[in-house]
Amino acid sequence: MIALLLFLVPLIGGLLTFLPNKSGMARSLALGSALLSLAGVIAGLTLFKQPLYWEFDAEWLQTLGSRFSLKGDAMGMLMSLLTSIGVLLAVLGSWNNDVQGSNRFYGLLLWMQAGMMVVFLASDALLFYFGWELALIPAYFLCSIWGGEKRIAVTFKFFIYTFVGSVLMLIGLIYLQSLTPNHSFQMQAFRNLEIPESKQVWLFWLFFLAFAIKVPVFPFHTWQPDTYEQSPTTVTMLLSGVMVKMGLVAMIRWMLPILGIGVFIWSDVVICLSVIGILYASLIAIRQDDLKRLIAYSSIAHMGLTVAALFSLSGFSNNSNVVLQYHQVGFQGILLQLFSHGINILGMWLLADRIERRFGTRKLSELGGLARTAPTFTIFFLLIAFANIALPLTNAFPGEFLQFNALFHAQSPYRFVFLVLAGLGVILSAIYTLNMVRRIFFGETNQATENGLRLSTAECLALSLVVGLILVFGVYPQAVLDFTNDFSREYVKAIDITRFLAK
Amino acid sequence: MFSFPNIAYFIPLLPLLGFLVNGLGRKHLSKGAIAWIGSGVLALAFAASLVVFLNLPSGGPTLLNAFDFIRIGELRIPFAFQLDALSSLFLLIITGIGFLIHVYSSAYMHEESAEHYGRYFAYLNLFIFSMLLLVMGANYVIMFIGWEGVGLCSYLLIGYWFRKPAYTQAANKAFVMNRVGDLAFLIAIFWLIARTGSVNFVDLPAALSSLSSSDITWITMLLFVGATGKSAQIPLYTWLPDAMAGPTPVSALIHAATMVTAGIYMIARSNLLYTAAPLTLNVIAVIGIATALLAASIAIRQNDIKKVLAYSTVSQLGFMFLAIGAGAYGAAVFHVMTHAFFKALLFLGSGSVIHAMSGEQDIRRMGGLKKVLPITYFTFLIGCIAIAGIPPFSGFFSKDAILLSAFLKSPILYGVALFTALLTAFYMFRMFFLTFGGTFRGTDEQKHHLHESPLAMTLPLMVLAVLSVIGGWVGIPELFLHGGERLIEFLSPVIPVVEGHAISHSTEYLLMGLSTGLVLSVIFFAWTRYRQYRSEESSAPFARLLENKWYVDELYQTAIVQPLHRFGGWLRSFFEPKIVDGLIQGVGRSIRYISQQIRLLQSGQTGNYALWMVISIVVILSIQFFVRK
Amino acid sequence: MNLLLLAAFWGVLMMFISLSGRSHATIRLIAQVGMGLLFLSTLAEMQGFLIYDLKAAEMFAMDRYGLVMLSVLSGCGFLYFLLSGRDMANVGSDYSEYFSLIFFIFCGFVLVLSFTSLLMLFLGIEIVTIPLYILTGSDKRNLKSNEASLKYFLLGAFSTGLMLMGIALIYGARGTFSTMEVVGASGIPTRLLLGGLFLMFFSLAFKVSAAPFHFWTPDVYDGAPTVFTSFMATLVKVAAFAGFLRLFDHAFGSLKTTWQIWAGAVAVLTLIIGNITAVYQQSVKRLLAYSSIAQAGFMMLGLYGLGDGAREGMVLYAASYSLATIAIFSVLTRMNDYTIEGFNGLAKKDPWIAGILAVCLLSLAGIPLTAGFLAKFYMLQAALSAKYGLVVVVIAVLMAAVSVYYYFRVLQAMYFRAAEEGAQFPAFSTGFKRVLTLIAILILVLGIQPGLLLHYLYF
Amino acid sequence: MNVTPYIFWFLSVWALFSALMMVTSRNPVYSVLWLISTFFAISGHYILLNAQFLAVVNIIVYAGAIMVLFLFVIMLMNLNKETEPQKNRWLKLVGALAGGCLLLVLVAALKDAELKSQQAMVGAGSIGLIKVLGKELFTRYVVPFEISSLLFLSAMVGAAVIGKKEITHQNS
Amino acid sequence: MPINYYLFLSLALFTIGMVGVLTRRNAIIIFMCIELMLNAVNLLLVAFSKMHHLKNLALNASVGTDGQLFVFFIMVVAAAEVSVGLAIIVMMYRNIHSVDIQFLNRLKH
Repeated sequence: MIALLLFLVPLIGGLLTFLPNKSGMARSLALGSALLSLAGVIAGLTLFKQPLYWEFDAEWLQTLGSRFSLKGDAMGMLMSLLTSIGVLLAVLGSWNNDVQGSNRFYGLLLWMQAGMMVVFLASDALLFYFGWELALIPAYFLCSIWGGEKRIAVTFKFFIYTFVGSVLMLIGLIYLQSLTPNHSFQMQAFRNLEIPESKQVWLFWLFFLAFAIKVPVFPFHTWQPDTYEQSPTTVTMLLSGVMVKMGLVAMIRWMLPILGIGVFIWSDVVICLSVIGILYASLIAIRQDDLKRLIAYSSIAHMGLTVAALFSLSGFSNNSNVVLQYHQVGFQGILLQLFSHGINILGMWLLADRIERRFGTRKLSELGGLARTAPTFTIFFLLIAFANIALPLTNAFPGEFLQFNALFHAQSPYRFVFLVLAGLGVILSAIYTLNMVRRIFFGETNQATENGLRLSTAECLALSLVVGLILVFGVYPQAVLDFTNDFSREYVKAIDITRFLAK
Repeated sequence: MFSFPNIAYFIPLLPLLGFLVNGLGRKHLSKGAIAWIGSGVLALAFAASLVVFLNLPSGGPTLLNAFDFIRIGELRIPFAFQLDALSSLFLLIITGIGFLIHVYSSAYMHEESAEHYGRYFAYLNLFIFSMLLLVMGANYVIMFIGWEGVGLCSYLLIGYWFRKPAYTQAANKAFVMNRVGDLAFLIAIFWLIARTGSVNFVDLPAALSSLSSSDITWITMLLFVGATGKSAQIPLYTWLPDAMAGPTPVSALIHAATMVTAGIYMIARSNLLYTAAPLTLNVIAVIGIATALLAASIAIRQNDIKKVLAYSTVSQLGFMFLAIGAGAYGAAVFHVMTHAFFKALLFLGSGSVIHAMSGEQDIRRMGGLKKVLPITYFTFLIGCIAIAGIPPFSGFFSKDAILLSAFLKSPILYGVALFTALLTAFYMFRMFFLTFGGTFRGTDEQKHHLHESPLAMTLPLMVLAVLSVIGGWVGIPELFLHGGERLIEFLSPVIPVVEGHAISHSTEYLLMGLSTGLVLSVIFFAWTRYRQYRSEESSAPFARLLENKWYVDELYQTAIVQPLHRFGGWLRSFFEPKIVDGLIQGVGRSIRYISQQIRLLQSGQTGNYALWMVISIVVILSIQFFVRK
Repeated sequence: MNLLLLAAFWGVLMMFISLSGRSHATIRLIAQVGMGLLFLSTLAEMQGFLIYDLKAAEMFAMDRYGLVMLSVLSGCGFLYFLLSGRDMANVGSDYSEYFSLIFFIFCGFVLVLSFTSLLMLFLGIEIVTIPLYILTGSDKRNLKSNEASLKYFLLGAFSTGLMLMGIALIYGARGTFSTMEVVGASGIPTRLLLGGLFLMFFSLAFKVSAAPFHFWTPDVYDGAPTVFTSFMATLVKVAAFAGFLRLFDHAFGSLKTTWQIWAGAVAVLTLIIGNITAVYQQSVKRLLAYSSIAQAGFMMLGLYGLGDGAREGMVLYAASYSLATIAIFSVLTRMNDYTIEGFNGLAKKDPWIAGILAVCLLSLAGIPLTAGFLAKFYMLQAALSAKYGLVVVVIAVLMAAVSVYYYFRVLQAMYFRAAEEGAQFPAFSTGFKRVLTLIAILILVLGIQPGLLLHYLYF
Repeated sequence: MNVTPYIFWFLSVWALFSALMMVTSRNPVYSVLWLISTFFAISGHYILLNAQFLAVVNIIVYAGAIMVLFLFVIMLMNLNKETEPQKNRWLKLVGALAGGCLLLVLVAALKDAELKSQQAMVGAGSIGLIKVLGKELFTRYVVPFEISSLLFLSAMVGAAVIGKKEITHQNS
Repeated sequence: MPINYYLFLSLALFTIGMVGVLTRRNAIIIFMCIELMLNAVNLLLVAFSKMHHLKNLALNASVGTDGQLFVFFIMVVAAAEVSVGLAIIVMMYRNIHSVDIQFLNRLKH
């Protein structure tokens, strides 16, 4: 029931938000909906934790073999928590933004949430695909209507790019469905498939391209900085905080357990791409003058690490518990990082948005000295920036730590090279993040930054929430790890391809 | 709760509390309150450390398990503290000297506004907290948390005066260079996890058996690279001199009590591994002595009082690594301790000088301060003697232990080390005479303002001076006093004592006498040369080389930083838009182009349309009937 | 069969009404009522009610599939009359004759959907196309309309010739015109039969505007009066496809291995040419013409992967494509400026209309939650199971992505661009909006629960 | 001695020659005349095949009514001169070539078909007679016959729509 | 007569008509060529009908009538088509005073 509610609340909330024409009203409705779904998730995480509450199954598109089935496993729950927090932050962050046509704005925002919820919770492939697109369309409209100067071309690139990926995935889904004995789109049916290697080799790419574009993995990333730059920051928050996680969740759920052999065959290539992506994005970030682009590239780098870690889980354990154990360690890190990076980047965008709206510029070269004139803001920024470079005791550290661990255990002859190169990303991330901090906050003030900037209550609230989460999960990541422990243990068994090799 | 071992929890928590109170309340608290809170928590922490020190059981370590930081299946990384001889000793040094520096700072930073004053103390407390975590951590991960934490705090403090771009640059540099080392440290941790499944120090002895020798070599090498970052060794030392950008007490903190000693501490902690990796030890010894020599040579021609001290720190750290490389971990830790005393003293003394000189740091513009700053002068002299290594000052004993171990390892090492020690004496006294001797060379205005520092600053100086004198007496060589090496003995649960001197007493006397005599003559030489200030505008290429620090910074700049920078720029402005995105855009553009061409087929001519149809029919039919089988 | 009789009757009725000199409103009303009756009569036939039982099983026989298709056609026709009935008056003075012709065309639809003899297929197609030549040229003063009409006529007659030659060859091979017997159980095709089959294939490919027999389409659709383009591009094309499918399913089904690959090739070529050429178009009308080629490519996939799934998909495709295209054309008809720029800022001016158009465009582009997606989905699913299906399907989806490009250009114009100075938008009446809204709702409902339509195929 | 083959060959050559002339004649009127001539040849074939009904209908409907209509239109438009300018030579060549290829392909494909030994009944058989066909037409084929009336109706309406002069002022 | 002769004759006529369509510019002549194509088909159908008649005479005396009736329907349709087609051509002529299809080029690309 919870799962269904999490989909329905934003959907209906979005519909209701569309109706009133007064901006305040829409805003409040959106906040209400966001709070309600957050409350729903929290209730689901605490009071109604049993799977029973997180499952929903109904007839739908029987002739196609698809059902409306939602199932919240630990990852799904975690991601729905992130989604709810993300939307709440987005609403809070834009509380004073005075959006034109705010009823449409918030309506689309909530629909996007509904789509993402479906993606995170669906256990039916076709439903998953629907969610995938349902999240995309509102995002497209949001970016194109309320975005920056070059929004039309840029978001169009974004849309077409992701669309191409997703239709390829659709082919893959249909193909898999045709292989299942009773023509079903159910996840379990997919997982039970035993697809010969010769098919996995190419099926892999149908899925991987879709997800790689979403994440994005180098060299499929070029839509991202442009889109993040041009979108209204509220939307960018959701795009980068939650939506890119869709790609990873999809890889975790719809690729590794199903196309294990294909993944294994190509894992070196993917890890290689990811590692290149880390370095590439970091180097570009170092030379960025635009705050939003910088954050965008930093996000590419971070996600690159997660993808690399994920693909290094692929392989055969020969049923050795030690190997499975290492895989579980890595996978836990990935789950943790999915959540943590979401939170951090949400905070990052809140701050970037504030700067842009206050000073009308995103250029680092036009800022400076804010540490003196806006100390509170600076503290928030520093904290989140440190989380961005995965400083210990921030939430990103344990995640990255475990991810590197996964990379170290990859079944690849090049793993050490991968590890070191990916590790360079850690250094580079420090360079560009601190560079950004230095250029915005340190040095002398100029005319623009002379008067500082004040945070409103809503913003303080939102930022405090982010910082609180950063610190809590930085000091006690075990809370998340405990939560996902059983799930991840089962999962690494499911993606182990030993059983195929035996045949 | 307040008894051993639980009281140990308070040691890190108190500075953390101070950080939170001062950080959050900085706008609402008075400066006095801030200073009291900041120093007070340290005093309490010191007291707690003392309790811990005194109650330490003689056997194995005491473990305090707070909670599980990361636990996945068999992998357990608890958030745990380990109390044993090594950590308790460091706790004392850190909290003790930290306290003194806090007290000193309360006066030194008095001109800051309350808000920044609060910020400053908050940072200091956080710094101490991180260092305590590093030292108390019961496994490599917790140690790493503190390890990165001190990096962070040094970043914050070096960039404390954030309005000066150069300072914030220096802060960035410090952080980034540290990160390079941190990466190696991290990889070492992964390696350990991969091979042994544990990162706890207590599991190390057991783990040794499951590690192959190449594993051990790799892990120790990587850990050492980590240490070079934190402890400013070749090739990652250049951040430390730049770190002088921070307020002087901060320099004292970094150089004496915290941060730079972390590398030594970490290796001492892992001594079991290192002993099993002779190759690494050799590398460490070579790097250590090379760093010591390099830094000392640079220090000779530096004119900034803090820069001289900074290079001297690098050089002294080199000594410590030399000791480690020679397998004398105890000597290294000993030197950490004595060095903490006299280097803190020297830095705080230099702070006092700078304070008096209204921020002037160039020793060429000083001189004759002996009369105006008597306390500072006197304590500074003690510090210089201690660092030069004249008995019975503390530096003598620790340095002697190191030289001895170097001699045991290889006479060449000893020779170079001795030469470096002489250089040390030379540049220290050069600075000393230039600063305090001769006549005043500053501006009139500066002269007008000259004054001795307040008690809050001089008191720590005096305390440290006393420590600099007597601090070495815990490690009096066997030669002079049987059972005099109390420190080594104390550390023996952690650092097993290697039995048996392979050196005769006469040789040992000879070496000691040689070094002491040479040092004294070098000091005399320095006195003759710098009693009166002489301009040193030497154009000798070698002198210029030293003055410019062997151009290492420039080398890094042109060999690493610039190329990366340029490469990043090229990626950003050419590769990304033109190649990567260009390909994507190219697809779109070519579709548009094809579209533009293909629509010309639609000529509007009915005859053409029919022709196309007929041709298609012919093609399809002929393929169907004559080609397809 | 109800529809055949009713449509014939109504066609004649409309013919005579013009003589009585009734007002446009009356004529329109009668036509709309007639079309509504056609729709209802089809529904009634599905329940087993027949006005008159035409016993001619060897000529034609209505089956469940044909009925569902016919109800989709007449339903869409009804909506089409509601939306665009008024606009026909702007074409020329023969208002009721236009309706009359359309009713006659519906008679042709019945034949095309129910033939069991090649003769009836031929007659059906001719009854559909001959009035279309007229409708295309009905804007007599407009040279473009003339030109389109003549081109259409010449090429159409040419393709009829091909079809007849095909029928003749088949007859030569088998001695019968009955679809049930032309192939028979033997399975091994003779060359004569194959030759006939291919010639019919070409000619039907022409009718559905599949490449490389599509050349007439853009010109004719562009030149014809927009109201009639709407009709031609939707219902006529869909009916032609249904006939195509019916012929190749019933008559040549057992030779599938032979023609399937060519269906696939033609589908791919159609998709590529239709989509890619559309990219460069500036006029929405011409763009829609190319888009209809592109959509035909997708429908060809149904032929390529012929099977139960493809049949269902064809019904859904018929509904989704017709609904969306009719809606867009109905708005386009009233626009002053047919270029894409003409739509700039429509969302500001008339958000309701823009929203509905957006739904339609999204459906055409095949975005999930709209009927267009599921329709494409069925087609892809069907095609994937065929030989070389994967290659075909990959090309198809890539082209679908290209189609997003041009559909979204219109969307962008409406939503993200500001109207030019002095741009005038027509006023849309409430009734018009209501019908459009109904269409949008239908598209969405079919996109979420296609079973509502498809279960008629089986019950 | 059977004359049928000679008649067949004669009619065939006649038909082909007239058809070629029809296609190549510059003057539309000649074209019409040549076409009529072709129709006669084809009617001859019908008679040869004992399909008298079709032969008659062909003469009456085609050669008689339809071709006269063509001729009428051509005369009406005053096209009875060699007005047609040369089409692009290349296009002509390609057109002819394409047509030739098609013929080649079809003939090559079908020549070895199963028809090799089949004969068409010539000069005999009753199915071509009006009596037989008429009976069939009004029994089995009555529905299509009725339906073709719809075709005529729509053609009629269509011709009216197209042919009727627009009431409003004409302008291009 | 061997049916192949009829087949080839019809195909030849058919192709001649087709070549005419491809090469001529005069709409009326193109239309006539199409009529020629239809006639070729008619001839073929009749020939086939007689062939089937001959083959199956023993089984059913009325075999082959289908083909001839089909020809009849083709003629019917052709007549309707001609009426419409000529109307269109005339309309065209009224507007541009030409029946040259090469001038039909307002619609392109």
